Amino acid sequence: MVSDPTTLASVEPAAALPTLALVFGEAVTELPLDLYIPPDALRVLLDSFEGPLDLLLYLIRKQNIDILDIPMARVTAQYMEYVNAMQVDRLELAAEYLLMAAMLIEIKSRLLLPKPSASEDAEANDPRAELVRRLLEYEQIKLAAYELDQLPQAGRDFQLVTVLFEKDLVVRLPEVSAIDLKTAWLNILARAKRNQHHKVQPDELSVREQMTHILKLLQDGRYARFEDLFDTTRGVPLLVVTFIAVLELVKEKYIRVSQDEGFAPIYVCLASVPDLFQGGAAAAAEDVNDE
Amino acid sequence: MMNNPDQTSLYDRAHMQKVLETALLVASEPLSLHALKSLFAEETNAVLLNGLLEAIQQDWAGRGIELVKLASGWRFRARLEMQPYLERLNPEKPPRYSRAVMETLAIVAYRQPVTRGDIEEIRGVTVSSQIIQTLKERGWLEVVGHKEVPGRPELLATTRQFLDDLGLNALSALPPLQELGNLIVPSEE
Amino acid sequence: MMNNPDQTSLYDRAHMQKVLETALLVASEPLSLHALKSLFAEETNAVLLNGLLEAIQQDWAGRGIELVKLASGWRFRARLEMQPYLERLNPEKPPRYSRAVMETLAIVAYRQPVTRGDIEEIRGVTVSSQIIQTLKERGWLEVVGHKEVPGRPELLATTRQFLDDLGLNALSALPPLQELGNLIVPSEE
Repeated sequence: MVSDPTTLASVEPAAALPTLALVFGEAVTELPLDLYIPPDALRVLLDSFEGPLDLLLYLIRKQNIDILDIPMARVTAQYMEYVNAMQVDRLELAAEYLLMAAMLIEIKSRLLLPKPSASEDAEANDPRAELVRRLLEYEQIKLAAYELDQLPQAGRDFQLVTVLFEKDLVVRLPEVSAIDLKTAWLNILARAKRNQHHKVQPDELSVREQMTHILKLLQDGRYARFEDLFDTTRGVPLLVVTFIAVLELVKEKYIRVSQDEGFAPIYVCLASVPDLFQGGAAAAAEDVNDE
Repeated sequence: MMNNPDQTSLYDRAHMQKVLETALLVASEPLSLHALKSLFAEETNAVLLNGLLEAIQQDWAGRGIELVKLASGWRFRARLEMQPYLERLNPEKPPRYSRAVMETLAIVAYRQPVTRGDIEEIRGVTVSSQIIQTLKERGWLEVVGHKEVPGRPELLATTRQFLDDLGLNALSALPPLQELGNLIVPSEE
Repeated sequence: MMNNPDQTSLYDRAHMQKVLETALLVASEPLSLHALKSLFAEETNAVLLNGLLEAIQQDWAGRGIELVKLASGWRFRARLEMQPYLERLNPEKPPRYSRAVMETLAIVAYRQPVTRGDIEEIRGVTVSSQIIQTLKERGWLEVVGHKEVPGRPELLATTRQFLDDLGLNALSALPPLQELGNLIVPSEE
C-alpha cells in the first residue's frame, strides 16, 4: 500500500514543487542539505519556518519519507534536534514547537505498544493518523497560499484605470420647486403667527404680478403709453387687474402717470425718471414727485 | 530605405502609442514629457512623443474622455458633456438653499415688487446682502426699479428665468397662498 | 421596419456604448450592471447592456487596457504585459505579503467563515493580530459574524474587494485546492 504509485500520485505536485522555496522570496535556498545546522544558519532557517507543522513537513519532504508511513523515531529525533537548537535563542517561539515535540513522542510511544486488534484495523488505529491529517491539511493550505500569491494582484501586478472626472467644473446649484416656496411661505406665516403684531397677509397674486410686469416694461427710464400697459387679448379680468396694479404702483410711489392736457396721451414712467412734462402731469403723479 | 521621416518603424510607433495611452489612462496625476520618456528603456525624443500624443488625442476625438495638455503634463479626463451621465452614478445630495434664502425668494415671488425693507419686515429679521446677491446671481431676482422714498431702495422682482427654472409658465402658477393662509391662521391660541 | 433585432437604433447604441465606456474608465470601483443601468434616464435591459459591454471589450482587444468582469462588476485595468512599462513610472512596488499572511489569507479564502482559532489549528501556530489587521486594512478580510461559543470569536471571511483585486469574479474561480484529502488516513473516532 505504501509504495502504491497511484496513491502517491496526487502528492507528486507537492513533492515536485520546490518546497523549500515556498517561502515567498525568503532566502531558503541556502538551507543545509543534511541535518547538521551551523549555528549561524539556524536563525535564518527558523525564520523561514511557519511553525512546527511546517518544520515537520520540511523534514519529511526533504528526506522523501512517505507521509503515510512516517518513521516516528527518526523524525522525532530530527525534530528534537531543531527544537533544542531553537530553544537557545527563540524562547518565545518554543512553546508551540515543544507541544509538537510532546505529541511526536506520544505517538512514538503509542506505536511501541502492542497492537490490540487485528491487522485490518491497524490503519484506523494508527496513532499517527491525526498528525498525518494535520500535516496534509497544512500542506494543502501552504500550496494554496503559494498559488494565491501567484495570482496577479491589483497594484502589484496590474494597474487599475481611473480617469479623472472633474465633478467641480460645473457647479451644482440647489434645485427649488414651487412647493419649496410654499413651504418657505408657510414658515414665515407660522413665525408671524407667533409674533402677532406682524400681519402677514398674502396679496392677490395677479395684481402683484402685473405690478412687476409694468415695472419691467418701464425699465431703462422708458416712457410708456398708458394704453400699452394693457394686454387686450387676455380678457377683461386682466385689464382690471392691470389697472389696479397701476394704481397700486402710483400709490406706492413706484411710477408716475402724466398727461399733458385733457385727452392727450397718458404716459407712464418710473417715479425716478425726471419729469419731462412741466406742469400738466396727472395729479397723482405730481404728488409723489419728490424733486 | 523607407521614406519614414524618423527612424522609428511603424510597428514601434504603434507599440509606443499603446504604452503611452495605457500609462495615461492608469496615471492618477498628469504625466510630464519627462515621465512619459521614462516609460521606454530606449532614448526617445520629444518630437516623437509629441507626435504620438497628438495621435492619441485624435484617436479619442468624439469619445467620452479626452487627452489634454495641462501645465504639469498630459492627462485623460472625462469630457464635460459626459457629466450628466456620470453624476447619475454617484448621485450626490443636491445642495439646498438655507431657510433665509428660501423665505426671501418666497417673499419676492409672492409679494413682488418688494424692497429689502419689505422682506425684512415680513421675515422679522435683517436680510443680508449676500442672500439677495445669491439669488441675483442665480438669475432669479432682478431689480425692476427703485422705490421713491429716502434711500431709493431697489425694487426686487422675480425673473422669467425663475419661472422657467421652476417649470412654471406664470407667477399665477405658484401654489395659491389663500388656502395656505387659511390653514395656518385659524389656529388661534 | 429595420431588421435590427432590438428597438435600440444604431445611433443610440453607439451613444450608449460611449457613455458606458466613459463611466467605466472614470469609475474608481467596479461598476455593477445595476450601476451601469443608472447611467441612463431611460429603462435599459441587461441583454442590451451586456451586448454593449462585450462590444467595448472587443474594441479594446490588442490595446493596453482591458475590460474585465469581476465579483462586484465591470472595470478597466491595464493588461499584465503593460506592468513592466508602468513600473518605470512608479518604481516603488507594493511589497509581497509574507508567507504567514498568505497562509492566513488562504485559510480564510478556502475555509470561510473561520475563526482565528481555526486558522491557528491549521497552521499550528498562533496567528498574530497584526496579520489579521493587515488583511482587514487591505480590505480583503471582514468579520461576518461571531461564533456562538465562549468568547464569541469573530468569524472571518474574504471580501468582494479581495476577489476584485485578484481579478476573480467569484470564490469558485480561486485556484483549486490540491486533492490531498484523498491521502488522509480514514480516522474513525
